Formats: sequence, structure tokens, C-alpha cells
Amino acid sequence: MNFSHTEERQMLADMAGRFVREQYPIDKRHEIAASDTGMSAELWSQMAELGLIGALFGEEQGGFGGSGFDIAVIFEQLGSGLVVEPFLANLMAGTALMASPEDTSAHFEAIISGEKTYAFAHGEPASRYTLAHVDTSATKDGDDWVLNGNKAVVINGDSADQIIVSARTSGAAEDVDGITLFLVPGDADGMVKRGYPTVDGYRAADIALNDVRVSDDSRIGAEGAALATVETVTAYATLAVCAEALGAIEQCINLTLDYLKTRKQFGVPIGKFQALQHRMADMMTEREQIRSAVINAAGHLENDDRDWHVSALKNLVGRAGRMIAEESIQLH
Amino acid sequence: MNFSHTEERQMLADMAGRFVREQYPIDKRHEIAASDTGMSAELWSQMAELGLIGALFGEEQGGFGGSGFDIAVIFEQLGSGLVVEPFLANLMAGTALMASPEDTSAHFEAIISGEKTYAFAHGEPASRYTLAHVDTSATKDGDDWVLNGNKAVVINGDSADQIIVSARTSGAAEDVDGITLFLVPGDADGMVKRGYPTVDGYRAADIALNDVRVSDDSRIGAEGAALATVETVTAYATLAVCAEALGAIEQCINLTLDYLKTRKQFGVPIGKFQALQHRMADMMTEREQIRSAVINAAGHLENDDRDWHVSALKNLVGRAGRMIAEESIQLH
Amino acid sequence: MDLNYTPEEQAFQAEIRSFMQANVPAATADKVKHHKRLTKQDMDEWHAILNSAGYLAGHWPEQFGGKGWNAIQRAIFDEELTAAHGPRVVPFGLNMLAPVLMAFGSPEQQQHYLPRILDGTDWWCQGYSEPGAGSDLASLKMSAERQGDHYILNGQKTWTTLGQHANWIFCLVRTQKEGKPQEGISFILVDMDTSGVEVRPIILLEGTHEVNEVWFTDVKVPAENLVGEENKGWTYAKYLLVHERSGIAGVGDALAGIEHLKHIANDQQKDGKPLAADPFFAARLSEIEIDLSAMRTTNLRIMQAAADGAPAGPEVSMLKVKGTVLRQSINDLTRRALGPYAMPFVSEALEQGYNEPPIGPDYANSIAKDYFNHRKTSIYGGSNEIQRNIISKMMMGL
Amino acid sequence: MDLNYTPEEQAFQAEIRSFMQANVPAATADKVKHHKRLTKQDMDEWHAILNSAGYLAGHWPEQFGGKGWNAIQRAIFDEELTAAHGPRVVPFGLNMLAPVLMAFGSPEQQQHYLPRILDGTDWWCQGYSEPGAGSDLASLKMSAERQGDHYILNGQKTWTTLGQHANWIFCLVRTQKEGKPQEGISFILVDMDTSGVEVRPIILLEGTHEVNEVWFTDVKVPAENLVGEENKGWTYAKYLLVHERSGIAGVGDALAGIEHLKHIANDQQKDGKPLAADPFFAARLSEIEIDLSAMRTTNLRIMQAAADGAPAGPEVSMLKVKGTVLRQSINDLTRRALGPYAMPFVSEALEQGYNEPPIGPDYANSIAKDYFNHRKTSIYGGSNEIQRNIISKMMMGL
Repeated sequence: MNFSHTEERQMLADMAGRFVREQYPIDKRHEIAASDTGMSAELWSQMAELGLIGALFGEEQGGFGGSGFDIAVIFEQLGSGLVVEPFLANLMAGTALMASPEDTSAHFEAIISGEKTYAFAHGEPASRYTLAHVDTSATKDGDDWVLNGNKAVVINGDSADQIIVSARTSGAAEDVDGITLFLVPGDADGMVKRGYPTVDGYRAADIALNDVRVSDDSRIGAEGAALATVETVTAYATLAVCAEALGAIEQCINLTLDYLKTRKQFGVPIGKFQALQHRMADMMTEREQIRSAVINAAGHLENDDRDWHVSALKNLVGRAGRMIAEESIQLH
Repeated sequence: MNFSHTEERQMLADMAGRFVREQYPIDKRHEIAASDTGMSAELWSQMAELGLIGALFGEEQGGFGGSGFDIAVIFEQLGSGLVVEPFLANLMAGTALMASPEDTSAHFEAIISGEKTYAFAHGEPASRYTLAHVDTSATKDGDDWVLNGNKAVVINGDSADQIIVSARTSGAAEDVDGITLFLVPGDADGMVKRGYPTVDGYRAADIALNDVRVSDDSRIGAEGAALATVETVTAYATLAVCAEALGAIEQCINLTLDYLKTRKQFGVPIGKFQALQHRMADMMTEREQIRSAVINAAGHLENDDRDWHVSALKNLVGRAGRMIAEESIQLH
Repeated sequence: MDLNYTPEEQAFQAEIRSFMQANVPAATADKVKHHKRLTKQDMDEWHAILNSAGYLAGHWPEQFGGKGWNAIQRAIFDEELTAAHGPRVVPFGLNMLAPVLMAFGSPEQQQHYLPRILDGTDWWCQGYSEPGAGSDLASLKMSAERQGDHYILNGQKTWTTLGQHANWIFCLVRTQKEGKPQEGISFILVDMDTSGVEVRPIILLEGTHEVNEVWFTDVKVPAENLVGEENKGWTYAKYLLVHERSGIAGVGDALAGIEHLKHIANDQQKDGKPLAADPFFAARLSEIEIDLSAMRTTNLRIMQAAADGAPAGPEVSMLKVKGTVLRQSINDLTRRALGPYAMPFVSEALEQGYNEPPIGPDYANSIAKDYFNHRKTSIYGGSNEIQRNIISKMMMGL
Repeated sequence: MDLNYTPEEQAFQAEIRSFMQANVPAATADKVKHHKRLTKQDMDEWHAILNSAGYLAGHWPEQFGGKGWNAIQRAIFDEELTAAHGPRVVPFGLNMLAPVLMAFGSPEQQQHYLPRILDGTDWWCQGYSEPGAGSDLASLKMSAERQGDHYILNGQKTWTTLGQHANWIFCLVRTQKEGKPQEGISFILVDMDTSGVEVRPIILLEGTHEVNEVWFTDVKVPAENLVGEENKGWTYAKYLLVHERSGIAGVGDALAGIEHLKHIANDQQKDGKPLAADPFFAARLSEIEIDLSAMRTTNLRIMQAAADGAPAGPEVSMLKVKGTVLRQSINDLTRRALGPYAMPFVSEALEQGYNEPPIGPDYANSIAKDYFNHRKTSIYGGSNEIQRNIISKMMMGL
């Protein structure tokens, strides 16, 4: 049993944290979030140079990380500065590309170097959280596939150069079999994107596919067998956003602690009030619980019990993380 | 809209409260609870004389109350002293008897005068909270019925003179139709009772029915149509125990308030500690919520939306009442 | 005990209901229903409609132009107003300043200001909070120095709701630095056109202009604008806090919120069935409805007691805490009900005249914003922590 | 980062597991599993078994007869012990007095008392709490007056767990009335056979004799029974509180409790299906397992830090709060799982030699009792309120 990171990973995390603190101050962040693309091409390529994207992928993909702990430490640091650069979208797309038996090195070069951004378009207006629910269709036409349907709330879908789209090549809406992934250029004919900001400062897009034609080479993995890949992508993404939440939670607690020490009412710092002290104590205890759940999920990301630990993390962050965030507002 | 009790009902409640405070002090209560019958024949008949049983029933039954508010105020006062006399069992049995088209005046005379005690035996080892689940069978034999089966956790079932037993005269275990009620003497041949104390100081019994033979006259209401009566009995009992809980909750809060004012630690009454003050404030707020829910259920007990309001009361008391009880222990 | 309205109360309810059905402007109701932003014109129009019908100040005593409604009638009015998606009446002049003027203002002040509140001549805002004086309001620093027959005001107020629409502001100011902080505070009325008054908008994360800072630099205010006695302002402000019982629980808002939530839950599909049919969602919704059903009765019990002349006690604080937490839980569950479409947020879509098609369902855009925005409700108007202090002090005597 | 035990840790775990399987007396394991009462003989027998195997004090330093286990090894030992339904070792001498003697006792005291703890000659109980000194332990009044080479003890201790079995008690006593209360406290060892010591049972509502009052009337104690210096007792007691990290989270108990709960939930039938299949019950159970899974890692992280020599911080208090609340939630859900058969409670059925058939399922009788009894866990050993004070003080510096 060992709860210390390797020296390399610790250095990576420290470097990421320093970059976020120094290059991504909150007003800059709001500026970037409010921009049309919702990202900073300049900072994105700097972060790529620092290896923050490469750390999300293993050596087979040309990266130098890719383990659950690598993903967790990077996203925790991103969360501490509410970074809105398209890490999540590219992690999801890259994880999906790993399912391809073909040579995907060119794609990973483009992702890891930051030259191109990718996105993952799976959710649909009617799918909610049911991963097998895919109405979008892909029908064979000679050597091509023709895609029709709608994808909902695709993170960074409006600015991505390449989009991995899930579509049904057989079966009914919620069948487990019959889902296939395709790599579609962001500017493909018949793809209509409506981009918009999200409530947390990201950008996303609703994407309509009207007779979008792609060759069979753009298929990722075996025909009709993509649900397992979608589940893997979702597990990696869930770990990433929960680790991101942990970083944000640390900030909430630190900011609230500072406020309790400095804000004076009734002649004393409000942190002197026991009712607030006890709530703060519970917040700090739950923070440790969340950190432990992130460790558990990261450590089991490639095991058979991955889904239990990832779901446990999501559930705990949903409860405890929200409690901490709401209390942080209330105590301010 | 009017939230004041009639003068008569207010006097009744005050009298009940005074009797409980003066005649049912806590050590006396523990003594009675620990006795073989789990009740005090003497105090029971005194309470009957005071009309505390009669207040639970309407004039058709020879009582002078019977509304939801009558039941609520009586049980609230009983709860304030954790009275273990068999009010609940006789309320349930009496409510069941109202379903009979026959002349039941003799039974109600016996109940209201306190001369005899009745109980209601419906739950079974496998039924949990599913009211339609009845395995106990009643088979016709000439003019008689022969009952076989087991009844579980029958409140005051060991000491009751008469027991109303639900049995299946047709259909399968959880069918809505086919349940019939029978009035069975507490000493009937073939009835084997195992009495025991309960965790809250009452007494209950598991009752085995082995070829218990009763005449058709002892049938209460139409054959096979008793589920609606069982549901009514359950609704009345739920209001009663929740009102009882309200009385106990008032005591919890009063005792805890006194303790916070008098118990000194660190040189001050512990009620000076803000963390405890705020928890006490929430307890007192929830107490008002519970009181309102009791009023709602009592006021709708004879309306079509009875079950919604009774279930709402049960749910709220289950959450808020337990919070108050646990906090009262913690703050002591 | 009778949980039904009396015949008189039922008649009153019917009267208000039919008025609302006939008179809430459709466009405004649509904005309220979809949580869009109201313009000043919307609010002025509604104010005028209520005033011409005599309902605006129904709760005012008759001698001041009201109908002398009791607390139960007010509760009925509020429920019917929100049920019809009528906008809440802007309370600053009508419900916050007016009671103070009635109780402590001079006859001249009453005759001058009260009618102008009713006819909409004056839009009032509240000058209480300061950057350093929130929960500890008594520590406020904004100064008012007597010079001849004027006061000279200097300082800053903040979180001034809708101050951008107001032409008058009632302020708590410090007229004495010695003694207990509470004893040096005065209550004064300021024409916002006076030179030296500056309103600076505070734009919320969501892009809404709802609150403001109001800065005062050597603002010259006639001495007759002082309400009551100098250095008695704290008493007047507390009088208001304790006597303003109605509406604090927000029962009407909560009922409307539940209705909206049910509409969404019946529209949203989960695995081919309406979300409302999902047992976990249904259980969450039921628990909120159970708490609300109890709180509605708690509120009516307290309003009844008020109508019967009972002095206000800690119940008001209980309603504030329970009411805000309950409405926040409705906002939260509504956000959950949306699923992924809780994420998109286009601030412009809340503005009048936005004509793009909605992203996702038409009800989606404002939901997450409301969840975040309404975190304020447990903080403003005396934070829930202050309310718990009041409850324990009054009920524990500690 | 590696969430798996090292090969050494795995070997240790296997060793302990096989020992437990072979050596926990079947009758005792059955009592533990069904939450029945253990006799003094049961506890003495188990104590002797562990001692002869050298596991009793595995966490003690080798020079005192231990194996010098680190915190991770202790965590493994605790999990394996509870998994095998072994009784928790009575901690008063082994884990509470011993560390104090090792750190502050004289060589003579160490040589005399520590072996007697191991071989069971002495059964220790703890004399800390007094009627007037609970959370505010430093306000304790029991006096010890020096007379020649003795101390004369007068006063009362309370909530003395298993004091009825003990022959020795370690007490915090007041040797000085002046100055800060903490500065006048001494730590002294008392032979309970000394005249003037009286143990009075406190019988719990459930009928259990678990705690006692211990009265001291002119009890004459040799001066050499003082531990460390006079008036330094508070330091010694605090040393104990901070350094006794292991087991405070009760991970092993919680895991065993979950297992028992699952057994019940699979046995209980609801509408013809096991209760465990009911979605609401399953969700409740999952939420507890999720919290426990996180707490287990939190605990191991802290134990690892301890094994690496990190000073104890507020984490200990976090484990106390989270661990007790979590185990209480397991007791509560277990009670719910029983349904109506949570109601019967026959105290005698918890005693050895009770031969009547059970009322309802054989696991039912103790469940509601445990729910009530375990409310104590968030109160004793430093109430959760005191723990939150410690957390906020240490982490906020306030």
C-alpha cells in the first residue's frame, strides 16, 4: 500500500498547478470562457508543450501517462483554476480512438501536440444518461456511411477539428448492440453545429447530422460493437470531471477559510462563530472523503470493478461536493 | 380557516395531559411497561372514566369524539408521558368494528368503559408493510369458520380479551380481494400466543392460529371485502402513533432546552454554544412542521385525500422526528 | 379546527382568482412562467394594474388607502398571484418603507410619500447593507452629519436590489459614533437625483443586472427627510423585520415552482417513460411536496395568529429558514430533472426580444441559472444563520 | 500510488487471517455475530489466546514485549479480527494505559504493570469522566491530597466501562486547585481492592450492565502509583487522545456491519423478492458502502502517514466523526431492514444460556437495541462536537 505519487507525476502536477496559477488567473479565465471558441489557442499550445495533454495518454499513443492517477492529478490542477481549455473533449476522443485497431498515431500526434482539437459526440436530445440510447443512424452506401440524427450538448463540439460520432448501424434505439463510432471532420458537409456557452463556462454544441457522408475508413472499431468503448470513455470522463471537481473544492475550502479568518462581523472574524466552525469541519472531512474516492476510482480505472468505483466517486462528489460548494457560498 | 380547538376538545386535552403528568410519572411508566400485562388495569379504568377512550369514538359508537382531531390531541398527550396503556390496540379494534353492519354496541361499551381490551391482529411474519399480504386462512365448515395461520407483532395481543383477526377466505397471498375480519376471543381454543415486550415499552404478541373455530356471527363486515377496513384502521393508527410521537417530541425538546440552560461545561451553560443553538433552532422548526402535518392528516382523515396526508405525516415524522430524537440524545 | 377557508375567505379567493385571470398581462405571465427577465415597464404596468383595482395595497390600513386585509387574506392574495404567474410586486416602497412611515413617519411624510408609492411616482430602493455591514448591520458606517437644516451623507451602500430603477432610497445612516452601534443609527429618505448619489451596477455571474452599489459623496438631504427621531433608526428597521411576516415563507413561489417542476418531469423522457414516473425522482419530489404541505399549514397557522393579533415571535425566522431551504431544494430538483440540457446557458435568451429557437426544451435555459441565483435567498434578508440566532435566543432565552 | 497491499502486507494479512480462522472460539464468534453479550470469561479467554500467540500487543514496541507493528499492520489486524467475528480486545490497559506508561511511566511501573496487562493479571478501567466533567474534562473535581507517602482520593468517576470486571483503575485526579484547571491534574493508578473504592452499576434502558459509577471515599494510594509528574496528568491524557489513531474509524466494525446487513436484506422478503432487490433499499445501502469505501481509504492514508512517522493532526478527529456517523447509519438501516420484527426486544435473549426460540428471525432481537445503544458512539471518547472544535481549531487556526 502506497499513497505517494511517483516523483515524475508529482513534478507534473506541480508544474500544471503553477501554470494554472500564473497563466490562468480568474479574470483571464472568464475572458477566455466568454470568447467565441471558449478556449485560448495560445495557452492551449503552451499547455501541450508542457506535456499536459500528453500526460493523459500512454506511450502506445505517444503520450507518457494515461493512467487513472495521471488523469486525476492533471484534472485536479485544471479544476483549481476552472480551466476551460478542451482537455475533457480531447481525453474523451482520444480514449475512444484507442478502440481502433488501425494506426491512429497521426490523430494522437495532432491531439497531444495541441495542433488539432477533437470532440466526442454521443449524447442525444432524448438519451439523457442511457448510454445505449442512440437514435442517430448510419447506413451503408457503397463504401461510405451516411449519418443522420442529432447530438446534444457536445463539449467543445463547435470548435473541434474532428468529431467522433456514435451512430446506430443496426438495432433499435436502446439496443446494446448496433452502435458504431465514426470520425467525422468538424466541417463535414451536412453537419450543422449550434455552439453555445454552458453554465460552468465551457462551450458545447448541439449538432445536426443531415446525410453526412464518411468513408468506411473513418469507422473506429468493429461495426456495431462500440457500446463498451462508449462506457470506457464515460468512465474516464467521469474520473476526469470528478478530479476537476476536487480541485475546485480545494479552492472553495481555501477561499472560505481565508474569508472566515479575515471577514469581521460583530467585532470578530466570522470564523470565531462555532456554528460556522463546525460546518467548516464537516466540509473539510468530506473533502478528504472525496480525495479518497478519486484515489479509489483512479486506482481501479483499468480493473474489473472500474464501474463500481467510478460510480461511487460520481455519487460521492454529487453529494459531498455540492454540499461543500453550497456551504462555501453560504459562509461567504 | 381556524386553527383553534373547540373548548370541549381543549378541556379534554388539558385533562388528559394533567392525568398523564400526575398519575403516570416516568418511573411508574417503566414499572407498568415491565409488568406481565404491560398495562395498569387500575389506571386504564381511571382513564376510561375520564373519557379518554370514549373520546376516540363517535356518538354512534357511544363515544363523544372520534374525529381526527380528537384522536390527535389524546395521543399527543399520551405520547408526552410515553403512556403504554392499550389505547392504540383498542382504537384499531374499534375502528375495525365500525365496518360491521351488525349491532356492535356491546363491544363498544366494553371498550369505552375499559372493562375489556381488544386488539387487532393483521400483520404476519412474511407481510412486512404490504397490507394485502394475508396468508392466514379461514375456511368455511358448516356455519363455522376455521382459522389457521400466524399473526406477527400484535400490539397488546397477549392481554387482549378479544382479538380481531384478518384471514383469507379466498384468493392468493397478496390479492386485494378475499380478506375477511373475524372477532376471536383471546382465550379461544387453538390460539397460541407468545407475548413479549417491545423496544418502545409496549407489549406485543406473535399469535399462532391452529384450527381456531369461530361462528359466522363473529365475521366483521362482508366476506372477502375487508382490505378497505384494514386500510382505514392503518390510517387511523398511523395518525395516532404520529400524534403520539409529536407529544414525545415536545418532551424531547423541552428536556433538551432545560439541559442546555442548566448543564454547564467550560464555565457556561452549553446552550451558549452557537453550534448547539443552531441545531436546536432547526429542531424547533421541524417540530412546527410535524405539528402542521398532524393537523393536516387529522383534518383530512375522512376525506378522499386521507392517504396522501397520512402518508405525508408518517414520512415527515420518520425524518424530522428521528432527527429531533437523535439530536436530543446527542445534545444531552 | 377547520382547514377549509371560511365562506368569506373563499369569496375573497374567488374574487382575487378571477381578477388575476383577467388582468395579468399575457406577455408578462409568459416571462414569469419561463423565468425570463422583466423590464421596468413590465413592473410599472403591473403596479398600475393592481393599484387601479385597489389590490396593490390591500394590506394597508384603510386610512392610508388600503383595504385592511388581514394576514390570511394576504396569504390568499399571494398564492393566487403566483398561481396566475403574476410578477411579485416590488416590495421596497409598498411593504418595507410604508409600514415604517405609517408607524413612525410624520403626518406630512405619510401624506406626501404614501400616495406617491401607490401611483408609482416614486420607485423606492433599500439602503441598508454596506461592504462592512452585512449580518452585522448595526456596524454600518455611512455617515449623516447635521449641518443647519440639512444632513450631509457620505458612504456606500451595496446589494441594492433594482436600485437602477429607483428614484428614491431609504437609508440607515450613522448620526452618532459614540455609544452602542445600534444607538447611533438614523432612518432617512434620499432623492436619488440629489447630486453626489451614484449608482454602480453589480453584474451577476449569470449576466443579470439585479443589484447595485450606491455611493454617497457629500449628499445634501433636507432635515425633514429624517423619519422619526434621530438615532432611533435601528428600532424602526427592527420593527420592520419583525412585523413583515407575510410572504416570507414564499409558499406561493414554492407551489408555482412545484407546478413548473412537474410540467418538466412529465415532459422529460427517461428510458421511454416520463421522468415523473421514475421512482427515485418521484420520491424526491414527494418529499419536497410533503415538506411544503406542512410548511403551508405552518405559515397559515402563523398568519392566523397574526390576524388574531398575536405578537410576532421566532416563527417568522423559522419561516424564513424553512421557506428558503425548501425553495432551493425545488430549484435543485428542477435542475436535476433537466439532465444534460441543464448545461447550456445563454444569458441573452432571458431578455425580451430574443427570437432564436431555444437550445433543448423551451423551459431549459433559465433552470441552472435559477439554482445558482437562488442560493442568495438563504443569505439575504437576514441570513439563515442570523435567523437561527434569533430563534434560539427567543425560544431558549439564551 | 498503489492501492494493493505490499507482498509483506499480504503475507501478514494471510498470517492473521489463518490465525483468526483457527483460533476465534466458535461460541464467542457466534455471540459477536449475533450481538449477544460476552461474559468476562469470554473476554479473558480471547485475551489469553491472543497473548499466547503474541498478537495481543503486536503494536507494542519490541522492548515491551510487542512486535512493533505499524499502523497499516494494525489496520489489517483489526479488519481480519472483525471479519472473523473475533471480539474487540478490551482496550483500557492494552491501548490506553500502556502507551502512557511507556511514554511517561517509571521503569519500575513499566516492568511491573505492562507484563500484568499482557498476562491478564490486571483488568484496567478508565477513571476520566465525572458527573460535572464530560466534554469539559479539565473541570474534573475528584481530589488527591498528598499525605506523607500516600495520596488520599475523594470523589466520583462515572460512565466507567466494564468497571465491574476491573481490579485496577487509572484516574485523572485534581492535585492542585489553583491556576488553570488543566494544570492541577495528575494521572494515578488505583488498586480497586483498596478500601473506600465502590463500584455502582449503571443499568442501561436495554437492561445491559456496561457502565458504572466508581466512588472514592478517603482512598489511600501509595505515592509511587503516580504516573510521571504531579500536575502533568492532562498532558499525558492528551498524548493518549492524539496518539491513539488506530481503530478510531471503526472500519472493521463497519465492514462487518455491512456484511450482517446484507445477510438480513437477502433473507427478508418484500413482495415476494429479497429486500436487497428493492431499489430504494439498495440505493440506501449503496450510499453507505460508497461512504465506507472512501473512509476506508481515508483511514489507510492516515495510517500510512502515521507509519511514515507523520505527526497526528485533525485527521484523527475527522475519522472519529465520520466513523461514528457511518456506523450509526449502518445500525439505522439494519433496523429498517427488519421491518415489524425490529419491535420485539427481550433483554434476556442476549444472555448466554437463553434457550427459547427467537421471536421472528434469529438475527432480529439485538438490532433495535444496537441502534439505540450505539447513539453513544458519537458522544463518548470526545463527543463529535468536541472533535469538530478540534478540527476547526487545528485547520483554521481559529
